[in-house]
This record gives sequence, C-alpha cells and structure tokens, in this order.
Amino acid sequence: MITQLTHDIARLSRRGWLAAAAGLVLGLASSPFSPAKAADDTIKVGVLHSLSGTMAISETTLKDTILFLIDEQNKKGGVLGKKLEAVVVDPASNWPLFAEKARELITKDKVAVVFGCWTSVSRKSVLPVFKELNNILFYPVQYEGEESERNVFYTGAAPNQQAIPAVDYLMKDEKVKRWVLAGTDYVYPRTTNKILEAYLKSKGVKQEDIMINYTPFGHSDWQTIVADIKKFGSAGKKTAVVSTINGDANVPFYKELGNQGIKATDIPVVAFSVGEEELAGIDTKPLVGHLAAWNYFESIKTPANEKFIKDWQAYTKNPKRVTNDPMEAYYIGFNMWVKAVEKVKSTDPDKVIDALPGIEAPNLTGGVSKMLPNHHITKPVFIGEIKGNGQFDVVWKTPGLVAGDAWSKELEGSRDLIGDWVGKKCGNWNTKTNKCGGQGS
Amino acid sequence: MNVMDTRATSAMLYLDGVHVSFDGFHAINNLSLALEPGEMRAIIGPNGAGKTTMMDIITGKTKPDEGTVLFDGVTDLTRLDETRIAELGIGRKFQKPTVFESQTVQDNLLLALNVDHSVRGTLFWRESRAETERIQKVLETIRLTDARNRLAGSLSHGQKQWLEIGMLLAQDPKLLLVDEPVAGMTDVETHQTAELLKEINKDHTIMVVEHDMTFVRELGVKVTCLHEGTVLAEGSIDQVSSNERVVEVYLGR
Amino acid sequence: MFGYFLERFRALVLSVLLIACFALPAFAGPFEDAVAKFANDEFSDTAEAIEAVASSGNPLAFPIISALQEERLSADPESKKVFITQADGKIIDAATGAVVDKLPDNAASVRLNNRLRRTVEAALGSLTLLSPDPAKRVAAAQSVFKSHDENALPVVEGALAKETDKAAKQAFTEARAAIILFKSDASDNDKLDAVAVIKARGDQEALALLTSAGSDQPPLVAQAITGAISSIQSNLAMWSAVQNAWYGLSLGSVLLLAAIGLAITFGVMGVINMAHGEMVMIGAYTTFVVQEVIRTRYPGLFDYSLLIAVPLAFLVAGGIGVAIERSIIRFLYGRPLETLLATWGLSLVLQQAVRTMFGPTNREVGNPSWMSGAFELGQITITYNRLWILCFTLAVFVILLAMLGYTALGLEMRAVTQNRRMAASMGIATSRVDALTFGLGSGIAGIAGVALSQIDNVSPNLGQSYIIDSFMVVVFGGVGNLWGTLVGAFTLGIANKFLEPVAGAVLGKIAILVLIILFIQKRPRGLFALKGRAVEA
Amino acid sequence: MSAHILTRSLDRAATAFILIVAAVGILVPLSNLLLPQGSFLQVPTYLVALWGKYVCYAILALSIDLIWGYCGILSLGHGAFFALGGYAMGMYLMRQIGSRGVYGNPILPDFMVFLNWDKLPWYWYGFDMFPFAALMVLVVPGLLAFCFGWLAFRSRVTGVYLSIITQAMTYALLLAFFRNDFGFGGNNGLTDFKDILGFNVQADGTRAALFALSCLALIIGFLICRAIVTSKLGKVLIAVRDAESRTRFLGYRVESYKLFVFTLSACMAGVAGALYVPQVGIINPSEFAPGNSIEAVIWVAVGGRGTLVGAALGAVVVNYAKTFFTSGPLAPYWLFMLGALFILVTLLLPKGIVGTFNSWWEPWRAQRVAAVESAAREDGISEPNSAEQAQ
Repeated sequence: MITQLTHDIARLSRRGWLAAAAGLVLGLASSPFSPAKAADDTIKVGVLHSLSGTMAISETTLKDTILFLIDEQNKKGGVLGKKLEAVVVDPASNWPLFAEKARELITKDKVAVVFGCWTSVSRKSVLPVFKELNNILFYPVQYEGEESERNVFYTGAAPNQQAIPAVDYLMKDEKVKRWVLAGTDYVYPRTTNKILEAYLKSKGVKQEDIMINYTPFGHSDWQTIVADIKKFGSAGKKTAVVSTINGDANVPFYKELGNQGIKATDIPVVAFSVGEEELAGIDTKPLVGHLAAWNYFESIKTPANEKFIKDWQAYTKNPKRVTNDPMEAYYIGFNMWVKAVEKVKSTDPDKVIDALPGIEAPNLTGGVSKMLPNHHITKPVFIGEIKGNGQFDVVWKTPGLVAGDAWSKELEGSRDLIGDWVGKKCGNWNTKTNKCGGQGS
Repeated sequence: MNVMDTRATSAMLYLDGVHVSFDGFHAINNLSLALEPGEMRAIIGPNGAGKTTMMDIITGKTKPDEGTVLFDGVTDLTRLDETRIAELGIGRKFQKPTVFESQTVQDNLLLALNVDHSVRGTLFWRESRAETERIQKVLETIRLTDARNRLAGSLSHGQKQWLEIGMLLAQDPKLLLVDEPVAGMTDVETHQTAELLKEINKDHTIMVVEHDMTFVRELGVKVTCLHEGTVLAEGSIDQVSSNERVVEVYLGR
Repeated sequence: MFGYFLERFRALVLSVLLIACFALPAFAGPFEDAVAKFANDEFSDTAEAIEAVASSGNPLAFPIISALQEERLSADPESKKVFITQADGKIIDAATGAVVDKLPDNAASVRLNNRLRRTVEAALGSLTLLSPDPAKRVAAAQSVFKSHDENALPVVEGALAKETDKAAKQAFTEARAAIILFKSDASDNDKLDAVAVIKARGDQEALALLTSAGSDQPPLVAQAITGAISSIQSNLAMWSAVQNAWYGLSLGSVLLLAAIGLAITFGVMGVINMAHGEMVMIGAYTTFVVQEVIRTRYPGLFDYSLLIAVPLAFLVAGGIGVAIERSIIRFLYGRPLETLLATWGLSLVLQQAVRTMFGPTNREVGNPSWMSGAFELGQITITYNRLWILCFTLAVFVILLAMLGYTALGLEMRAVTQNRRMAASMGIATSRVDALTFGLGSGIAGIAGVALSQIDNVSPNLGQSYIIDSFMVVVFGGVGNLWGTLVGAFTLGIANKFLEPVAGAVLGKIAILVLIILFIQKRPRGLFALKGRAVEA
Repeated sequence: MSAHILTRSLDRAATAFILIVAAVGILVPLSNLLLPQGSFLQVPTYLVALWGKYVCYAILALSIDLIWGYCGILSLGHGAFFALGGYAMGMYLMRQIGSRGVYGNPILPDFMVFLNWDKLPWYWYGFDMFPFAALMVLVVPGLLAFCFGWLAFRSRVTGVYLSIITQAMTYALLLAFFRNDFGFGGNNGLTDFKDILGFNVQADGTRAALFALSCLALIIGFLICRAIVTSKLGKVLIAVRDAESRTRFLGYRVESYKLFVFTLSACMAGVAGALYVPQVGIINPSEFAPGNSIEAVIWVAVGGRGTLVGAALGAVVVNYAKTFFTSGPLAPYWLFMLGALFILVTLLLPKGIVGTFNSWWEPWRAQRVAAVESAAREDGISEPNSAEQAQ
C-alpha cells in the first residue's frame, strides 16, 4: 500500500515541482494579514484565551467574562464616545501560538489593550511581544509573582495576597503545626511552596514538620499520596495540606480524600487553585470544611456582587453559571483600564500605562482596589470553607486590603527588589544597591 | 562469526539434528540433510512439512532450538543473522515473489548486485560499466530486457518470479535457495524456469522447494521428501515417488 | 484562647451530663437566650451557644446539636428565632420544640467552620457515649480516644463497666487507655498497661497518640512508649508494602479497564485507534447524562445510576464505534499508520464536539453510596470505589474472554482476524464482523468511562490522559493476547506504585516509560507474543 | 565530497524549489528592511517572524519525510528532537542574557535564582559559547536518536511498535522537562531572550537574518535529503520500506541504514528547533507533547509523503491554515477543521497534495514525452522512466 503512495523523488514531474514550489510561495504571500483597516469609531480590545485544547476548561469562562464586561460598557456608551470591539483569537493551549496571536492582535488588529493568558508559561511567552510592540496586557490569574513588567498589569493575587494569609489563618485559628505542601510540578506551585517553606521556617516550623510533594500535570492516581498525607498527619500534631494542585488533577485528588475518609476537621486542605468553577465538577458533600483562599467568592453578599452575578447569568443565559476569582480580577482590571483611558482621553499605551498606577476601582466584595506602582493591585483576602452546594462560606478575611508584592519578601533572591514604574521606572529596583537591574553584582 | 578449525564436512550445506518448535508445535524435528557443492536438490513435501521453516533456519530468519547448520563445511549459520548469511553467499527466493515493487526492474537488480553494501558505499556509489554490463546480462538471462524500466510492481506474476531469480543471479551466491519458483506459472514458463535453473546450476549449488512434480521430474535431480519436519525419503525422483510412506502422506494414491 | 475555651466547655458538658443522668432539671430563660445566639451569624456566638445548649441538659440539646452538624439548623437573623428541620421534614422551633408551618423567608442555615465542627463532634461524642446504639458508642469512644479528655474518664469507665457489645468494649478500653496515658497523676503501672493496649491497636491513630504522649513521661513509661512506637512502625512498614500492592492492583485495574477495549481494536483487529480515549470519555459523559436525568426526575434511583449507565455507555460508545468503523476505518484496513492519523483527527473532532455540547468545564458525576467511603483491612484502607472498579474490571475481562471463546460472534471474530479470506469463503460476513468487533472494543471503552467517571474528571480531556498508558499496556502485554493485557496492566500498575514512594510520582512514571522502551527492545512483541510464521504473514 | 552526488540530486524541479526558497529567503528580508513601513510591498516584521516559524516547521517536516516517506519509519516522537535542538539553542540564548535578567545574576538564569539554585548545573557549562551550543544542537538530538535507534533497530522493532515507543520516548522527555529539578526551567521553559551573537533577537534586522538563515537551512536540508534519496542509498531505503526482510536477504545491514537516516533526520529536526527558538522567543516542554509530533506527521501526509517538496509544502499549508482559522469567528471550530483535515487527507488524498497532483499529471506528461523517452533510455538508472506509472 505504502509503495503506491510514495514515489521516487526523481520521478516527480518537473512541472509538478514548479507548481508545488509556486504553491509554497502563494501560501506565504496570500497571508491572512492583509493589514486590516482599523475602524475609527471603535476601540479594539484583544482577548487572548485558549478556546480549545487542555486550557479551554479554565480560559473559556474568562473570554466570556471580557465579552460580558465589554457588552456592559457599551451599554453605558462605551469609552471616549466610542464603542469597544472585542477581537477574539484562539491560541489553542499552545504556548508559542500565544506569542504569535499576541503579535497578530497588536500588529494586525491594532488593539488598544489585551486581556489574556492563564498559565504563567503563556504569559512568559507573550511578554517579549508586549515589550517589543509596547502594548498592554491585563493578566487576571493568581500567579507566583517574581515579575513586574511595564506592559503587564497583574490583577490576580500575588503570593502574599493568597498563600501567606491562608497559612497565617491555619496557624492562628486552626493551630496547625505540621504542613504538607502538595502541588503540581510547575513554576507556580514551586515558587509558592518555596515562599511558604521560607515563611513557615521563619515562624519556627521545623524541617521535619514540612512535607513537600509534587505530581505531574493531570495526575489521576492519588492513592499513594493521600495515604502519605494521612500517615504524615498522624504524628500527633495538627496537620494541614496546602494545595497548589493544578485544576484538572483536583477532582481525583478530592475524590480520593473523601473516599479515604480524610475530613476537614482532621486534616484541612487549603487550596489556591480551586474555585467555584472547579467545584462545579465535584460532589462537594464529602469535602465540606476544606478551604480555599481567594480574593473573591461568589457567595460574598454585597450589592455589587449580587448585581454582577445577576447580569452575568442573564448575559450567559444560564441561571446556574458560577462566578469566580479571576473573573473578579477582570472586573477590576477592565474598569481600571476604562478609568485610565478616560483620564488621559487616549488609548495610547504609553499614556495609559503611565496613568494606570494610582487608579482606583471598586471590587465586588465591598472595597476599592488600587493599582500600585508595581502594577499589582490591592485586594482583600478571604478564606472560604467548601459547602455542600459547591459554594464557599467565608470564615475569615483580612482586616483591610493587602497590597500585592511583585517580589516576595521571603525569598533570598528577591527580598531587596521592588517594582516601581512611577518613580523609579524600573520593575526590579534593588533597594540595597539603589540600582535598577536585580541583584546587580 | 564462527569459523571452525577444520572443515567438518565436504558438503556445501550440512544440517544435523535440527529441532525447532513454535509454542510446542515441532516444526522441524531432528532434520539432517547434506548438499554437496555444485549439487541441485529438490525438496518436496506436504504443507506444513517444514520446508519453508528449514529455509528460514538456513538463512538466519529463525534460530533452531538445537542442531547444527554448517555452510561450506566451516561456518555455523545458526549463530549469524540474515545479512551476514547473505554476505557469505546464500541467496534466497521467497515462496511469494518478493521484489521491490515501487522500483524499476533495473533498480531491483542493481540493489541485488554483490557489491559494497555499506551505508557509505551506497551513498557515494556511482554507476560503473562493469555493473551495467552485469545487469544487462542478467536481464537477458531472465528475458526482461524490454521491461527494464518498468516498475517491478507492474510485472506479471511469472515475470516477478523471474525477476526474483534474476536478483539471485545478480547477487551471485554460492548457494541458492529457491522456494516454489513455478507457482502460478504457465506450462511454458515452468519449462523455461526449469531450463534456467539447470543453466544456473552449472556454477551454483541450488536447493529448490517445489510442489509441481512435473517440474521436479524435469529438473532430474536428487529429491528429498520432508514430512513433519524430518526427512521421509531421499533419492531419485522415481525412488522417492515409489516410496510407500511418501505416497501415503504426500502424493496420494 | 480557643483551646482554653474548648477545655472548659468539655468539662462543663461532662459534669452536666453526669448530673443529667440522675435528674433533668428544667432551666427556661438561659436556654432560650443561648439558642437565640445561633441567629447572630458570628462563629464566636455560635460556639457559646453550643456550649450553653450542650450544658443545659435540655432534652432539645441533642436534636439541636445534631441538626447543627447536619446543617438542618436554621435561624432568622431578625426575629432571632432558630428552627430545626427534622429528618421527616417537620420544622420545630429549637427553643420551644413547638411545630412551625414553614421557615421564615429570611431564615438561613447556621454556618459552621472547622473549629465549630470539631466542637460539635466533641459535644456529640460526649452526648452519645451512653447512646443505646452500639455503633454510635464506638464512634463516641473513638472521638474520646482522639481527644483523650481527662474529664471523660468517669463516663468512659462507667460505660466500660456496663458494656456488653464486644466492639464497643474494645473501643472504650482503648479510649480509657488513651486518657490514662495523658493523665499526669496516673500510676506508672496503669500507664504501662495503657501503652500495651494502645500498642495492640497498632494503627496510625495509635502511633499518633503515642508520639504526642512521648514528652514528660516517667522514664519507665517513656521507654515503653518508645518500644511501642518502633514496634508499631515496623508493623506499619510491613503493611505499607501490602498497601502498595493493593494500590498497584487498583491502578492496574484502571489501566486494564482503559486498555482492554484497545486490546480488541488494536490487538485483535490491528486497528490503531487513537480515538479510543474519546470512547472512554463518551462513556463518562453518558454516565453524567444518566445521573442528570436521575437527579431531576427520579432522585430515588441515584444509587442505581451506574448500573443504568453501564449498558447505555456500552451502546452509545459501541454505536459510535460502529459508525466510525463503517465511515472511516474500513477504508483504511491494512494501513495501520494511516488509521492512526485518521483516528487522531477523529479524536480532536470528538473532543471539540463534546466541548461544544457540554462546555469545557468538568461535569459532576457523583459516587453512589455503595461506592463511597472506605473500610479497614488490617492496617490498610481500602476504598469502596477502587474495590468495585477492580471487581468490575475483572468481570468485564471474564465476560469478554467468554464472549470471544464461546459465542458465535466471538468465533467469527477470531476466524476473521486469523484468516479473512478463508472466513469470507466460509460464509462469514466479514465486514459485519469487523464493524461489530470495533463496536465491541469501543463499547468496552465506554464501560471503562463509566468506571473512570468515579475517580477522575469528567471533562473533554479525560480520554487524552489514558490513551498513551493504554497503548503502553497493550504493547507491553503483547498484541493480540487478552491475557497479556491483563498481566501487562497489573505489572505496570504495581511497578508504578512501588516506584512512586521511592522516586516520586513524576520520576516513577518516567522510569516506567523508559523500562517499557527497553523492554520492547528485548521482546519486540511484548510479554506474551505469538511466535512462528503466522506472525509475519 | 563527490560532486556527482550533488549533480545527481539536482534535477530541474529540485533546482526550481531551491531557487524559489532562496528567492523568498532573500526578498522577504530585503523587503522588510529596505522598503518603507506600510508600503504595499513591504513585508511587516510580524510576518517575517511568522513565516520564519513556518520555514522551521518545513525543515522538521522534511526530516520526517526522509525517514517516513523513504524508509517507512513513522516516528511519533520527532518533536522531541526538534525540542532538544531548541533547548540547546535556548540554553545559549539564556546564557547570553547575562546580568540583564530580572535578578541581575550574571551566571544563573532567572528561574534558577528564584528556585534558590546556588550554582549552574554541569550540563549548562559551555552553552555560553555559540560554537559549543551549535554543536550541541546537532549532537544532543543526534545522540539520542543514535542510542534509541541503535537499540530499536537492532532488535527489529518496526512499524506500529516503533511508532508507539517513539511516542513513549517523547512523553517521557515531556515529563522530565516539566520537572523543575531537571534544571531547564520546568513548565515555563526558557524565555525572555535578549541577544543572539550580540544582535538583539527582537530587532528587525536580526529577525530578517534569522529568516534568511532558516531558508538557507531549508535549502541545505533539502539538498542533503535529495542527495540521499537520489543515491543508491535512497534506493536501499525504499527497498527497506517496501520489503525489509528481502533487503536483509540481499545482504544489506538494514539496521545501519535505518540508524543512519534516523540519526541524520534527528539532527535536521534539531537544527529546525534551534532556528525556531530565537524566532518564536520561547522553548518549553509542551514542544515534547506527543500531539505536536503527530501533527508534524500530518503536515507530511497532507503535502505528500516521499516527495520532500510535499512535506515542506504541507508544513506551510497546515500551519497557515492554523494561523488563519485560530483568529476571528471561526476560532472555536479550529479543532474540528484540523481533525477533519486529518481524516479527509488519509481517506481521500492518501498521496497528499504533491503525490495526487503527480498522479494526475504524470500520465498526461508521459504521453507527451514518450518520444523523448527512447533517447533517454540509456542513462535510465539515474533518470527512471515513469511511463508505466499510471495507476
């Protein structure tokens, strides 16, 4: 069979070669990027989220969120008298494709701002593009920190806005003495656990009371690890699990926890990547009492939140559609961008970037968040316990808003660094040497 | 490779006490056989008698469980792989004609030529007059001169059989193993094949496996009848075909 | 602060309880005030309310606290009234016990956090030490074993003296030992006896208790404790090997289940079906749909949802399999590598189709009650869902073997795979057999999806995570041999689980892959390879 | 090198292909750099980067076609060699960042600093020197392919089995590179590059040069493949593909042949990866994903396997389609289209674009050139006749 399919190269017709080569050239030449005429009466907003592939599970909702926010804004008359127009692309969970699509959005579609990315690697992949082409990226997901870039605004939580308060809560209110740091083996859990390990040690926790465990993406067989946690937890000290396990692996993890009978009253699990959306796929009854730390929960009762949920469910025509923390991060970020644009009366990225620090926008939990010079924002931190209906019950919150640290104070390499795009115009200002450019030498 | 100190036998091919079994089925059972240099031997036997398996053993495709297979009196073939055995000078024609169907007749012969077979050799190979002449000669012998530029896959069944014999000639081995060369041939072609084999036999030792008794008779050589993996009878065609057991298990009454 | 509060509260509960055994004095005002505190929606008030209610001796105390635990206690923040929704749906006023028609509109269930949940458990534990139900007494004794609260000692000893149930007696003995071990004024001899009792229990709880009791004990006792700890530890180490073996079997059964359909389509038919994982996914989504229908229409049938889903998943996935065979695969027989590419394309289409239909997020598939929870076997925990999956897998395997061996279709399948032309000339409709064989393989993948929905995500990506593992199992076991698949799956499962504690999950998996690659070099056709000339044909 | 190999491999069609690629490789960068921005004929920089990516994919496709189209080895793990080449280049680029990283550490890459690595792991030594890194681009994939092939081909793992273990290989590497302990940046991989050989990787000039270099690499790769497939070695490869054991019985050491092309192909894939990384700006473990390797095989199938030029064409066409369909309203349906493409090509276009084109074209041409044929007969070995090819 194969023999018929292939031919000796030399037997190829010469014209065939020419035609094929011509085809190659045509393929290159007739690109989709015949420079689009940017309509003058709209402001284009890029939406860079995977709609297919493995990350679609998380990112699709954020695409809908931005479309929803744009829709709401247009109902109010748009921005600067112009309607907003969303340009949606699908980077298909493929990291290099993120860079390619970002380039396309900025160069071809001439968008004024891009809302996008979920994973750290996708953000890292588009970073050089945003720097080179000087545009704005709003990034809505909690991440590992250690970054402050001029073109990026981080509206998700930095580690000090999620991990550290959660650990504080467990130490103070639950008297936890022994810690399991369980995570998926990638940068966010690695960094978060590094920070937490340093933080716990500074609080006098001994090395033997910390167990660190990493699993591959999409790990589905948790028997051994859950048994290990159980064993670790039976040393006579109150034990808790701090989970940075990535989305997909959580369902089998919690199912195994429930089945092996680890109750929240014995060994509570506090998670940083499990929100309303993830819980929608699990029967939460055996998980009641396990915790999550976020800057927003759907169950928080404020007028703004109730309106947001109602409008969102009406927009998606799905009365059961849940909301979650990254959505709120977009809500804040989007409104900040709108305010900044209206302040400088321009969508020019340079002007908007300079205008953004200091801009305040209400969050959905009753406070007002502020964009900081390091391009992170102030947020409240909530600890929620899982309820039987797949929602969270807030059991603790920080007294005020917590300012996001771009650089962790717990890590040796970044202790002296700060990001300051207002005064110092530098993302990695060293406060010891008073120089821009990291630790220097 | 494994070369013994002295020639253990004068035979070109010497099988002694060979056993092989697949999952408990004894395909070859205490088989012993000797082929003298320059001899042509016809092997007959019913289906499943172990004819093809025997060829597999000689060419290194199957390793026997026990027994000795000596080539040229000195080389133990059971230790070598197909390539090494082919290099020693044993050529094989398969039961089902196996030629390189997507290449031309000429290229098939070119590939079979007994020249440098290393990767380097073939990469930097260039056509030489001597090779062209060899190919020309083989093409004439197998009567495919006019079809030299046709794809082997487009040949008729009989032509493919011949091409494969031609490839054996180009390979110029000391010993030719020919498995059912006339299957699917017309009477005329069968006759021509017999003539061809006799011609080849002038400088080569040949072992022919064949069902066609007319063809075997026409070859007029010593015949060995295999049954259940062992030699049932050996001798001239008349002796064998009159053997009681052979008649019973193979030829039928 | 909290710990102090808990101690004080426990003392109160127990002392009151002791009094309550003799007489039930009726307090009126303070009890109602206490109950009203539940309506304040403050954790500290709730805690005080629990304390007050539990110590009140009021007959409503037990119903209130157990309702609180089961989230049946609701409160109206304005009128400060608190209500219990009873198991039979009747609603009573918690303060008075009077029946009410319905809950006020703004009544919300009283919230708990983990701290309160523990308080509630402790309160209920103390309240149920004398329960008439032996199972409840065991549970109560075990909660005392964990809390080893000195104040409970008189009740435990009293209960122990009267106890007739064997399990409960054992539990009380252990609870008593735990208390004595922590009691500062207990004699050395008592403590040594206690250590012996706890050592005999020999599980992780015992180890935890002994470890935390290790400090400031008399030297003799400390020595005994150290001995007991090391004895329990070595015992547990032995059990952990058994545990690993069980985990391995369990993982092996999952691998087998995922791979067995592939063993048919790939092993028997030679079709490399990269969309096999998607058949598993379709089975899982079938389970989801079945459960949705049951949840909305026939909630009583929920425990049977999987039994209903199994045949349906087989039919749905099998039907799709037949459709795929008829529309794509039959044109590609004899071109295995192209089948691979086409079915890979198909898998992308199926994934995206499911994503479009059901949305990209995980769907909830619940565990029926008989698949929830775990039981202890010696010192290992066996979860019911894993156990059932193992049994289910073996059942599927046996049925499949029987089917191939003894039914007409099985005979025809084997005939067609061994010699298609001969089978055709014997009057077997080979194309029908092909379609049915592929349908069978796909249908079994669908069944696997039902089982996997119990332990894994039900998302469009479900199939992807199993496809490579499935191929490894089939190739490792030897193509065309169901027994090979069985042995392959369990070997890989067990090897993986013994490697995981040593090397970690990631390295363990890499090691397994490398071992398979090396193994294939040694035996290019797998563990149970067919030999002989037929293989080459 | 013998000149005859080159002359033999360059028939007019191959020459035409090379000329076209060369023209693209020269004109596109020139247009990008010399013409005024926004002019009709100016190729914008983002297109240069995008097309550069396509050209790298074309080299990868070429390397797959060499082993699959001509030798019948279907590797579902070729993305691994591509990624390894990419990592070797990425490590060089990473070292070039020097103290310009966010932490300003002159030796350690950023990801090592924030994970508290105190010194550079030994396997990072030498990557600050371009010649060493360039050598590693060839050596690392080549060595892996050699070891893997040496084991697999010697024990005669063929067909589907080989495909599946190549998949296992790339999957194992995927998991390994995901591990942060491995020292290659884990899931984030290597990114945020600054300089290559002292030139800013984001400068238009560098991009243009990289594009031209990729085209040059495509031409060289194409020439090497052509030289192989038109030599007697090429005939042996096809013989191995069509009847492996027959080839053995003719006295060819099949495993050496397979090992040779497999290793060569891996080196080519490595070069493609190395050129890809500075143009795309990131290399991370997802390049090892088995799906990527399968997709690359599809490019070859779409273009027409065993045609070389088809493989390059297929890579460009499929990736162009991907670029086109992942934007705009069609975005959610992209996977439907990719999947359907896989199915339709295998069902309806089993010879791919170029192969199908030829099978329509050849019979017609055959008649036309029949007269010329007889004259060409005598040198038939190097110029086989295709008159009988009508199928």
